[in-house]
Amino acid sequence: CQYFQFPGVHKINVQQGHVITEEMIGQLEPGMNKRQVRFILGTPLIDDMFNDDRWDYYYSLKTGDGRFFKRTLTVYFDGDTYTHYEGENLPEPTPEDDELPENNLEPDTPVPSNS
Amino acid sequence: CSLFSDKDGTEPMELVEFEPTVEIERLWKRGTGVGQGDGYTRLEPAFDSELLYVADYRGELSAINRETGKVQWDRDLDTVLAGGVGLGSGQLLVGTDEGEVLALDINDGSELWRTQLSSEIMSTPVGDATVVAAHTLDGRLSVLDASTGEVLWFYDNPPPTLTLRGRSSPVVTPSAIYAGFSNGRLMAFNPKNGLILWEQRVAMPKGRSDLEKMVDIQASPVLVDGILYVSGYQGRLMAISRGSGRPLWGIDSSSYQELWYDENELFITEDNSAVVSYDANGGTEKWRNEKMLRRLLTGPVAAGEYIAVADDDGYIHILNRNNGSFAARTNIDGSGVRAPLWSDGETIYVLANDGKLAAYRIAPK
Amino acid sequence: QTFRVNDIRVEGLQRVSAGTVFSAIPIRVGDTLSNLDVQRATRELFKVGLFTDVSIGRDGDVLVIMVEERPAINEIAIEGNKVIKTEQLMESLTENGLSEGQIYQSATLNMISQALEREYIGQGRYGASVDLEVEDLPRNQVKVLVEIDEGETARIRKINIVGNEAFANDELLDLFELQTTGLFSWITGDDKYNREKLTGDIERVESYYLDRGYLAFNLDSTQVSLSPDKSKVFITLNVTEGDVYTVSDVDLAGDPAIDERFIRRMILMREGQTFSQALMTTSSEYITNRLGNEGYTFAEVEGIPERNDEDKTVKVTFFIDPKKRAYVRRINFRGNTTTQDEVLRREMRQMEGGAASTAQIEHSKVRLERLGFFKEVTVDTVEVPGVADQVDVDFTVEEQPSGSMGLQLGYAEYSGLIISGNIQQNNWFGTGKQVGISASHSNYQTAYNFRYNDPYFTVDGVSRGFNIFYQSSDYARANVSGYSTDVFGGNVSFGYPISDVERLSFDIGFRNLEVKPTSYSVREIINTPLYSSSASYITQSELLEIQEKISSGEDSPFVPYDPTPVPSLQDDVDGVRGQPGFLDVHGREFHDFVANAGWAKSTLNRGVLATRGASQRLGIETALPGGDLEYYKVTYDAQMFQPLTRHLTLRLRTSLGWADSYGKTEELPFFEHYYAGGFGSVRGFERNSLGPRGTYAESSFAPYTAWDDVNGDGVIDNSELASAYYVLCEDPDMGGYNPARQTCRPGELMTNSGGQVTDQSRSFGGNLLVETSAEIIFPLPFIEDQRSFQTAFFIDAGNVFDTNCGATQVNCFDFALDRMSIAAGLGLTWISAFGPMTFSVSEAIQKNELDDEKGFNFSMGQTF
Amino acid sequence: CSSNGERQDYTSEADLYEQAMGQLNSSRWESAISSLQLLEEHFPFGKYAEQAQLELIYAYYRSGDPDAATASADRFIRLHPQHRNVDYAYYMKGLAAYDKDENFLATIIPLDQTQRDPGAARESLAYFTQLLNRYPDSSYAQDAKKRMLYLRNRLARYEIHVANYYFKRGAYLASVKRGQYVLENYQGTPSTPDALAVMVQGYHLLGMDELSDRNLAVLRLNYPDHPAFDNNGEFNFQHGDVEERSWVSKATFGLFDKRDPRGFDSRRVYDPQYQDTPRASQ
Repeated sequence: CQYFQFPGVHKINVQQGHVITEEMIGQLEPGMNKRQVRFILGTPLIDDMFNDDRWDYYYSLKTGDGRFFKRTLTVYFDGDTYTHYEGENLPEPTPEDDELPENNLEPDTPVPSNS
Repeated sequence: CSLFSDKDGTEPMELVEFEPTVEIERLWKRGTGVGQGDGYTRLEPAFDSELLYVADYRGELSAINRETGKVQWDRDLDTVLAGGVGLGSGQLLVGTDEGEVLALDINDGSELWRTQLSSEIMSTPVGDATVVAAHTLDGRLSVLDASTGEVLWFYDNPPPTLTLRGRSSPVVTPSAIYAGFSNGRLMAFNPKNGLILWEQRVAMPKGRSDLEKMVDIQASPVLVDGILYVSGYQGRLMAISRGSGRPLWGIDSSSYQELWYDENELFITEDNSAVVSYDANGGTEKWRNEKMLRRLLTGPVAAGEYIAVADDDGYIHILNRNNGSFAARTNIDGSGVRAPLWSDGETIYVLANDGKLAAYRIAPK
Repeated sequence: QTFRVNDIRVEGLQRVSAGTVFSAIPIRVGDTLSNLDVQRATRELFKVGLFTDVSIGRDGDVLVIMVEERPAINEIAIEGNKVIKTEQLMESLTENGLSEGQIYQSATLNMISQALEREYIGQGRYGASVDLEVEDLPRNQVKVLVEIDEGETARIRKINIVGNEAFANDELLDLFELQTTGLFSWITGDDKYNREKLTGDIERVESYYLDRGYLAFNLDSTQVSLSPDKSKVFITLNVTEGDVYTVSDVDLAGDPAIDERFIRRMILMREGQTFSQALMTTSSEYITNRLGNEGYTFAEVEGIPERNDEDKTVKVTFFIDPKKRAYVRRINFRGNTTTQDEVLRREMRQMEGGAASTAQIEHSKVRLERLGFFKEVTVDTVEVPGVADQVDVDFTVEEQPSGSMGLQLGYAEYSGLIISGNIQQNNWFGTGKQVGISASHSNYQTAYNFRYNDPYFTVDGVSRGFNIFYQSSDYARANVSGYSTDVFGGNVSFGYPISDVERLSFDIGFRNLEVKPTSYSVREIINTPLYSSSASYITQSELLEIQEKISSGEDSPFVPYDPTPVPSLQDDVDGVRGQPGFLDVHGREFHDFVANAGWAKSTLNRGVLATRGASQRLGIETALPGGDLEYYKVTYDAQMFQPLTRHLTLRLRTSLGWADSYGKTEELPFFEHYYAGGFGSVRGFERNSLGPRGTYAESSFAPYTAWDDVNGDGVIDNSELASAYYVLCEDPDMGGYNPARQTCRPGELMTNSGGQVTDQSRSFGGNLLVETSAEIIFPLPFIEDQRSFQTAFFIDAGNVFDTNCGATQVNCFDFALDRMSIAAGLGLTWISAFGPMTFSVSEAIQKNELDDEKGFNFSMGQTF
Repeated sequence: CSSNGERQDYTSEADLYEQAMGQLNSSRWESAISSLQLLEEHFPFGKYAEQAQLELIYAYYRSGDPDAATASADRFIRLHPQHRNVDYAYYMKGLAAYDKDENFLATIIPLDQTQRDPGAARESLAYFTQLLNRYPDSSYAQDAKKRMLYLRNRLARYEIHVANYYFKRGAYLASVKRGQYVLENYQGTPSTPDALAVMVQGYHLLGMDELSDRNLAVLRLNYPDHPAFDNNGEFNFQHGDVEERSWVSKATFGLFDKRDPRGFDSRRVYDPQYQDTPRASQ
């Protein structure tokens, strides 16, 4: 990343934020209240004091060998009811193949299957 | 102060000097196997008219002529014994520390049958023509068919958390089986189906610690003309009518050694090794010898005009029957005597802890 | 008659609070009282038991209660207690409300004796007895004197298990903590009956059976019985074993949360296998950990066996409840009052704001322990109150001295007065940086050294360090053959992790080395004897002729022998002067660029005094071409810990070294030789004393080769003799010299040998080092703080070899097993505030003739 | 053979109390502690009992045993919750924890306490807050407020240090949360500007520029002279993208002239206490 590195320096995985799976997003329906959204997606790690009508779910994983994956999901509310969401790099429905996800990368921290 | 000298009142009393008034004549003495072993067992010989049958804890059983001390036959049972040798009708009965009762043919010691019970058999199994009764360490009285060894019935009397080592042997009669348990209760059962005829509390647990609440009936009850004499540890000495179970008399006396009845007199060794004689009818004390306290005396036996007890150093003390004074003293063996003594009124048989067995007779000086 | 109470007054109270009196009497202000009420009140007050006398009277409409308090216990003195400490007895007394300052009531006496007796019976001392005396003191106080006779502890004489066919009694008894009286019972006290220990033993038997498929195992009853004299205890366990159950089917229930295949892989039980409770619980643990790694920190997994008694099979179902996936809100550290927060946080593998992973949290804890800065590291994961899926991870550490600091003022026979100070800190003021400053001066060595290393120069653990040193030492005094060196130099070092447990390290530096031989330096260093340029020599046979003439009294022949001049070392073509020394060939000043490369792998569980895991290190040191010297040294060190039992650990250690020269350096410089012996190498032998010896320095041999009968008496006496020439040896048996004092090597000039080869001070080292050591580490019985102590029985074997021994070297062999020096003994290491101290006592088992044993070794500051 | 010697003879409750006061005034803390304990043991309900317990807390504190002082203070609060000077007990608990925070090494060498174990400081702050909530007009409130100010600053600076580490580590969400923690719990401390700077940079690196700009506006409004602003007022994102590297650092794999990012530390600008007693940076 920043400067020219020694060959093969072992770096640790740095994982930040929420794991957001396709199944979670599938459960979101407009009209839910905040408590229900919080139950499905979990407590947002970034709870910005400035305004409360949007919740930001951020997820990133930088693996030791330099690969970087980022996913964001922002959920919008009108008052207490959930209206819609938008996000970046959201998970598509995983194909129901039987063998393990092809890159079967089993790092210490979870990598959504389609990274 | 008391910190350094060891005479702090808990060690056995020294032997008392006295002028012997009788001679102790030793008929014969022989070794009979390795004796009691490390399980603090109290294996005792069984006696019939002319033979006695003795076994050591490793299962070496031998039949010895009572007069000559010669071995008629012996047999290695090849099992660790915990209780025995009991007398059935035509059978010898022993109990193993793995909980098995063995019935052996009285003529040659060959095994008739063997049955596994629920725990260690620390008391001598007893039987008659129809049944054999055994009291195991877990407080269960099991009654088996004398011929096949099959368990007919059993009665559980769970012992308190802390008990004395060993259990009391039951008394088997055609009409009832009497058994003293380590929770201080004496019970009578119908031999055929185990129905409880009556039940009598011999010792009441008192105090707060496990030690104070120990109330074992350790000695087997003595049945004489319809009256059962039974003693309890930290309990009472009682005479109970065998039929109704009604107590005739009872006095406070704590004992764990076998008691001996002879001509209307009851001889008993109390838990502090005092030797006491009571009148069998009313329970009044006749005399008490407290010169051998804490010597871990065995139960007394009567032979003619004298009483015999043995202690943990192997000394055999002969007392005068009427006043308990010392008459004579000899020593069988340094390993001490734990097995109850036996007398046929004339000869006294003593089995030492390391297996030495001797027969003595008291002759006037 | 009756009267109305307006107020109540109590007199005579000293220790009892007024509240107790008011709560005892049923009278309140405002009641109207009759005599009957007054009597009842008096009786109530007496019942409280705190007063010796109570009288109630009237003063106008005020009810006056006069009381006389019972005496208070001023002091409880306990004597005769050895096994149970007085504090513990006092504690059990206070629990029963009997302590100094309490009111002395009639029941107090037997309550005290009962409480104390119960303490003793709880410890199996049935024979204990307590008697009490009460002594009156002024001012209404009493003193209670307690006389305790602890009696004998009941010792377990026999433990019998009835009903066990599958496993023999002694196989089961091995599981027991309680044992029958054995050899070591007087120390361990394992033959003292204790109820808690018995319950523990019973549980161990039960799980022993459950682990082997005996699902229907049942402990029917336990009897504890006592011999009449209360000195022996007998324990009988009655069990029914039941049958062995085999696993018929394994499946999952509940929400596996991650792909079922990952979970299946964690289950150790297979169909057809005998059921084992241990396997079931371990499988549940593996699944819980696996879920933990995925962030389900609070997952609960439980294996439920369902017995089918007909066919003796069992269906095992694992119920999985993953609960919410948890995220780490904050990681907190407690106890690091000196160490900086970043030094701990950089070891963390778990990130704040990331999914909580049990494996990473546990791994972070191990990494903290590996730093060696902390005596104890504990971690617990705590739920954040009010938030379902967030946790805080709290680490608590206990710091320990992570370096040594010392000022030594000492005297040793081989180094004279020593003044040395050193500071070696691996956690310099808590910054995690390693700093070493040392200065020492003794008559054999003056050394200054500054070492600095930052293990976390970059956040990923790339380390960078510097080291500068100056050292001048005269090795003659340190068991190494006579020469001294002056060296100074410095290097830059850096390293980085290539995996979680492996690191590469490099350093490169400049070194200026000057070797100063002495007149008695061994011949391998400089060739001796030294000849002047005008020296010349004759042959041995010519010497014999001369000696012949001298003894026959002939005049000295004027015809001179034709002696050949002694060549200088450089042009000594036919090696008349013997092997040239290293310095003769390579000169005395060496300027070199020295580079080191190293690979290290460590999975030790603790930085200091590890007890599990292994560590290896492979290092290559080379003097780079372009410097005056060209050589390389390869060293490999490894150690491994293998726990044998709960208390004993086996430690295997080895270090191997191979060095050789290359390019223009003909042989490995002697000052780069390996040495062996002493701490950190082969204990039981003098420091650096093993292995090859150098050959003694030799002086020139000039026999009498000229004579003149000055006094003309026809006899040549000593004063008339003179030596002029040196002698070339042709054949050692030709004679003409005294073999005890001179050496004659064919083709070389004869020399005066330097003395017997006994003194080991000329150990010379070699280019092949082989060392191994096996140790059994055991805990000291009486030491509580085991973490800074390590004691071990050891067997050390090793030696230094040389692949091309000099012709004249002694004790110099190529590698051979029977040449290894072996010693066995007992070693102790103590991490004190001044740094590690090590002691060892040992006996040699196999040694070479010249090895110098040293039964007792002590050293400070070195850890081996 | 009775073993222990004659116990210390004392007369009445009053003499014992007098003796204890004498020892306290002459700073003989150990003997004062034993006399006070003796007094409490033998006259548990006498009229000096409560006062003795209070003096005991003070004696333990001055004898350098903060844990014992806290324990006896807790005991006093439990026994006499309504006592008129129970606020002293709360105050002493805060003071004891306050002392535990000072590391003995720090007295010799200027160690930056804000980078070390914050546990004791948090406890002390909690006890002092308890005191102020329950007894706002206690005579000790004034001193407690002053100490709480120091404690809040210390704890806030600790959070910023951690945030700086997580920037170095690349865990930007962690840094943002630490910054947020300061803004929520320690407003008005000299670390607030740094916390805002952390939020600005953190959100920027998370790619949430809307939130980053909002915090930047607040920072620029309140703390225009924050060191993170370069001379023309632009925010310098130190840890984000690759800033150019000297050829030296490239040649030596970054071993030399690495120009490590300094992290946010504007104590020189905003922390008055720091200016007059500059602490070492270690």
